[in-house]
Amino acid sequence: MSEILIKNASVCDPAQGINCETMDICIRDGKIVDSVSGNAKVIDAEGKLTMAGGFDGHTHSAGKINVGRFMNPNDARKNLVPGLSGQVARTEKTRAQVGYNTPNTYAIGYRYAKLGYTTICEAAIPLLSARHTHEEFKEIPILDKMGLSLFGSNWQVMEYIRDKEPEKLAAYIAWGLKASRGYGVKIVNPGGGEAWGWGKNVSGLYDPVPNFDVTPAEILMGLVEANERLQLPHSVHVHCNNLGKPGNYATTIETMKLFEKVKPSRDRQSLHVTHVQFNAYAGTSWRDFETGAPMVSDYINGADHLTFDLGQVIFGPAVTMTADGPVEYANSRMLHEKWSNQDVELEDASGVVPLFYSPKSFVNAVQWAIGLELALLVKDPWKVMFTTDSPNGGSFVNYPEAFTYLMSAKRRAEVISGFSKMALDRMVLPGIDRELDFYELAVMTRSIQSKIYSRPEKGNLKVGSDADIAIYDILPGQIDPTTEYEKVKKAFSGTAYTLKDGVVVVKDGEIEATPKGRIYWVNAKVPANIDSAMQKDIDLKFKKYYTVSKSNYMVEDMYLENPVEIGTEGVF
Amino acid sequence: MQVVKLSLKKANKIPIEADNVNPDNFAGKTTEEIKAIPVLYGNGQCPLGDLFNVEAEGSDSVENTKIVFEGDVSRVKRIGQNMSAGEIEINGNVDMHCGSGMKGGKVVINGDADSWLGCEMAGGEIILNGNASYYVGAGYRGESCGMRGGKITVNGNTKDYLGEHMCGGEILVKGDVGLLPAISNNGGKIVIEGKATMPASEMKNGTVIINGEVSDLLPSYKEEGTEEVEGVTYRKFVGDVNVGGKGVLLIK
Amino acid sequence: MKIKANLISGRTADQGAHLEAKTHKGYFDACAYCELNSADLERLSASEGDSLKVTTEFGEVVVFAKANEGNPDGLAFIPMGPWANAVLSPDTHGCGMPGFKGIPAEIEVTDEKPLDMKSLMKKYLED
Amino acid sequence: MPVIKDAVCSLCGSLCDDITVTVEDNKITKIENACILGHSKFVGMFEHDRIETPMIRKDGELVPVSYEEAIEAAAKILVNSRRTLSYGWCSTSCEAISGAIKLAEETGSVIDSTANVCHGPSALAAQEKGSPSASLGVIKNRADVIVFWGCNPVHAHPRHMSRYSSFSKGFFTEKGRKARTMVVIDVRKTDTAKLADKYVEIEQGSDLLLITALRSIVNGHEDVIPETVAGVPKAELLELAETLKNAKFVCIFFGMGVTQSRSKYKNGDAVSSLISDLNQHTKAVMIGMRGHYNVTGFGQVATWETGFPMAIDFAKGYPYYNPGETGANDLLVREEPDAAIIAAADAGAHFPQKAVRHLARIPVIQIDPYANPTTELADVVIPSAIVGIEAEGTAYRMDAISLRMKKLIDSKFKTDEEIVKDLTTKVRELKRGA
Repeated sequence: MSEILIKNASVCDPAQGINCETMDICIRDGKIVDSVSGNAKVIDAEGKLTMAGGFDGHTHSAGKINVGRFMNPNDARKNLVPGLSGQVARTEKTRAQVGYNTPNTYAIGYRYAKLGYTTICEAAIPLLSARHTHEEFKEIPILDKMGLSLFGSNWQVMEYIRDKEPEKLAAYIAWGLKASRGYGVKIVNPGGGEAWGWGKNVSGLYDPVPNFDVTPAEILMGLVEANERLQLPHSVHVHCNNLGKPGNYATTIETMKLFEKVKPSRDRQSLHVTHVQFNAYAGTSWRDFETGAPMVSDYINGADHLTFDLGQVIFGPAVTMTADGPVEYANSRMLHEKWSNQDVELEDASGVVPLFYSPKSFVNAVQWAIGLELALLVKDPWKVMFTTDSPNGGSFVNYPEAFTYLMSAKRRAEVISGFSKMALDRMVLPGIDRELDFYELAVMTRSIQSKIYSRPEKGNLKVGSDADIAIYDILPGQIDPTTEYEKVKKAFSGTAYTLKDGVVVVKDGEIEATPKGRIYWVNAKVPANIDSAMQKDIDLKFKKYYTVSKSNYMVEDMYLENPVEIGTEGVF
Repeated sequence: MQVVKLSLKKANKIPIEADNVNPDNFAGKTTEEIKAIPVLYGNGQCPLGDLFNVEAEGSDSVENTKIVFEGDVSRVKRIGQNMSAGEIEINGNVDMHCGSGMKGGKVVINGDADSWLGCEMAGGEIILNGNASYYVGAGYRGESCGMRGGKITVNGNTKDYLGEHMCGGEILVKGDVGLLPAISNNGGKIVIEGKATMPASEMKNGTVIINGEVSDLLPSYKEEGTEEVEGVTYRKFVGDVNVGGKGVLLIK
Repeated sequence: MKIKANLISGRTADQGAHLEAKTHKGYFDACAYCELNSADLERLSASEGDSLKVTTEFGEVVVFAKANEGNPDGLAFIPMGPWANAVLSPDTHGCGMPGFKGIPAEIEVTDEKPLDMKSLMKKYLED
Repeated sequence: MPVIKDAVCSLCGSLCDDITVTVEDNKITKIENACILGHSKFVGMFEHDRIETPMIRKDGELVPVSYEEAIEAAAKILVNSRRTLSYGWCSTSCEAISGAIKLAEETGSVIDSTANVCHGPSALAAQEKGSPSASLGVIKNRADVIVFWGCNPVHAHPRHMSRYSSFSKGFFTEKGRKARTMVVIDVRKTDTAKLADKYVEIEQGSDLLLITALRSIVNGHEDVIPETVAGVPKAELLELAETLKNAKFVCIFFGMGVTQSRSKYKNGDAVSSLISDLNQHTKAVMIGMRGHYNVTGFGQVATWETGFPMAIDFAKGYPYYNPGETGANDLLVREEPDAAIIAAADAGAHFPQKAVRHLARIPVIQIDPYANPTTELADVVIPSAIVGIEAEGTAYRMDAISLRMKKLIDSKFKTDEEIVKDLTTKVRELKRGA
């Protein structure tokens, strides 16, 4: 039995409505408890902001990121955020580290932990190469992990939707999650991945997918039906059509509206829209490009069925990586950048392109503003998950920098002062004076994730929750984040303590211990007769079209370290 | 003026990484202090003085510091890396990455240089009185910009990929070069007195002048008449058409 | 009679099938030969099975002659393996890859016999 | 009599996973679906020269010792080395590779894979231009124009054409070979070329000229093309470019003819650009024909663990990468290493003479199931179980799809994974002692 007493912490825990109150936290065997014995190890947290461990709900940290590493060996030496990037020699406690946007697996674990983050959700697992994602998960120390499996251009999915077989579709989703050991349903540019199989794209929700006679809207509605039928812990997680195109805000709102009538099967949103920054563009071309954030925010303020995340841009080098194959090809041609592509048979596409966000580029400046506008114009922080879609908008190691933008209008004005007039004319950010407080920041970085992913033991400090705790050397009330943003950045860049399951993993910004995290995956129950009917269909797919055997397709148990199987009951 | 003389105590096969060996790091230091500067030798560090005889005379600013290598240092890498001023003279062959990332000052090599001479150089001057190997004035793996300023003069020959990804500065080669000089470059000027093969592939911008024989001119250049440079008439090629290039390739 | 040739190396099915049987004669048979087209063999006055000495800037090796009509004139092919490597280029061209293809070579008929794998390697150990 | 289905063939980068294996008395007696190479691997293994016991060279001769003695001798070599080269790790599992990388990190070694002499330039090419690719099933289901450039699958990947490419049938390619155009570009008429609809013979070493010409044509600049390029008449080039542009889906498979010939990685770099250009007209991708069954896996594991796919130098304690400087042959030719581990690959057979001569001069530790030329040079020889037959583990197909290799029969030999682990433990022990 191991016990820890965190004394006199300045606790900020929105899940319990606690806003920076001084209190003790008791830990026993990795869980938060009511009280501990006198033998408990004491951590003095007086004067320190204490929150639940951060939870990055949408990050590219395992699988596709390896393509990014592979094609960008020059990223290894980039040290743009000292202490959280670049080359670091091995020590007795830690493996060697490299990288900035595409760090090696060890660096990902250490650096998230230094930021006080303890859980991540990989945003895209192609079913066929899921084993690879899990192999990388295994080498990411400290963090708990989960991943979202891609279903948006999957042949079997599209056929079941076209043939109106909702039960088999649900059975297939359940099987796909099991095969890939995924946690939820990710839909990227629905139908676009299949169109990209022929070098094309779909243009919107009602543009039929070539050869499959379904529309993106039908794919979305089919998959959300299956998602709710299976009572999955997470809602569908949607990367909208037309990403990265001027004028796409309309598609985004249209997509959100599609879900208004969907009844969620659990106490959570029925739709999560991801990296909305990339999907909130107005204008008709890059010439008259401008922010669409006000329109999108207006809609979200009046809706209560959805959540979203930002995809905030960070100036400097980034690496875009997405299952949206056509978008990456377009990026590479427009920016004259190197381009990797990986179409996945019968399932999806993907691409990787490095780029550079420059404050001197009016497009990049407006993109930067849009992310912040979304965060600040949407009134209820319980709808907003903070992300940079790392490393698409920028590397996660810049989160502390981004927090200062959210918390300080003065800081934003400083950045904005470097923009061109053209950029300023295309954004509304300069007119926004809202400044988030620590409580709202905690909502966006840990509390909402608990709710969005139905993980009640995460993202809060309730008795019974996992003792994943971040203690920052900063005291709300003693400092003013609207002016002392450098202190905010410093405190969030390296915790005084990070605890993972009650183990001190970071102390004074340095790695103390590197325990292995868990893997969460969902096993949704489906009636045997429906399952076996579905299996017959996919057997045919394997026989005729896949190049791997079905028996070699499923990710085996040995790839999951500390697996946590989340069972759900399908409703048929 | 401060002059520091270095000579290897013993010839080595395992390379020494001398990225600490430059005027910036030596200026104002005594012989003993210089001997204590750590260098990497294989997988371990050791003081410079364990591997080199060191003799420092005088004490002065970086600008007025000169480092002289006596004898072969063909397994000492990164001499003069990132130097900002002062001078390095090498009387012998030198290993890879000499003058890499240098920003100012001067490096004179009286011998041959191994690959990546003046790689990612931003300023200053390198004079090589011998032959160079691969990637003179090039960039690091995956980077889109190599040499961006300064001047490299090679009085002998070089091998392949001269000035790869060059974005600025000037390279002059008195002898022949190997395959693909000026590949993927995006600025700067390269003059080759001798022979070259497949020059200026994917050049976006910049000027390449070749006085010697050119083999295997790539089928991605438009011939656009002639141009006269310093009294010499050259055939003028513009390209590379496949990257919408505005580079100018002048061939005798 | 000597001819000048452009030497390349590469995989063959037979070489691949003996990857894990390199001590066997089958491997020797699969790798210790040089393919030329019959016109080139004729110029050498060599028949299949004759010993050929292949000499390059980097060494020399004795292998058997083999005809392959797919080869254009002056192109010599030796399957990848220790025999080919006795004469291929160690220069890694700044990118790590030795010269396994496109090596200028001289080829002539010889009375010497190709060394078996162990004898070839022994030479390196003794030198 | 156990019959194991869907076994993964651990020979070439095609990693066929539909092999049926019959095992009798811990011996493989029958194998179905495998090609000649796979057959040799699975059935031939009982005739091949296994290394029967760990050995240490004493007075010029390899003499049998125990695993413990061999591991200790190997560990001593590593601890006393200032620059160890760890090479190979491609005919083994990702789990063993991961262990080897950890060992290299702890000992400040340089670790490199067989990509050094194979598709290393393809990685360098991807680092210039990216790697526009697809899984093999995409080709099977969609490609109507298939180009084999500088590769000879009939010999090197015998089932490739029937499972994944020319002869396979898929969703949009029901007619199989009949509805596909097969182009072969090579310097000699190989057995693969004999099956092609269009064979383009080029002058050896002039691949880059040809690729550049194709790009110029595809990009609308045919006026800059001279009458012949790379020995190919302009008319033929125009026709080839038309074939590519008018395709519904093009895949260029490329091999060592592209990676090893004159312009090395700049060839792959240009193919990548050609693919990008072709996508203005059609859909096109490229796939490297990887040799060792898990050389792709080495690249994957090394990339996520160190940031780099090969040629990783840990001398500084963190990974540094620069093929041309830190590649296995770069080091050996410069006579840098003072010790080497050669595992699951055969440097003795596949490196140029000059590199092999340096190996002959330094202490060499070999880890391999089979005796081969490297054994002749080795000072410590540690036999291992055959991965994919006697040991399980992960491998990556040439298109970066990972598969779980099965253990089919029992073995008295330690696995690569165990050997690396033991060696690491011993190294730590010796270091602590020192």
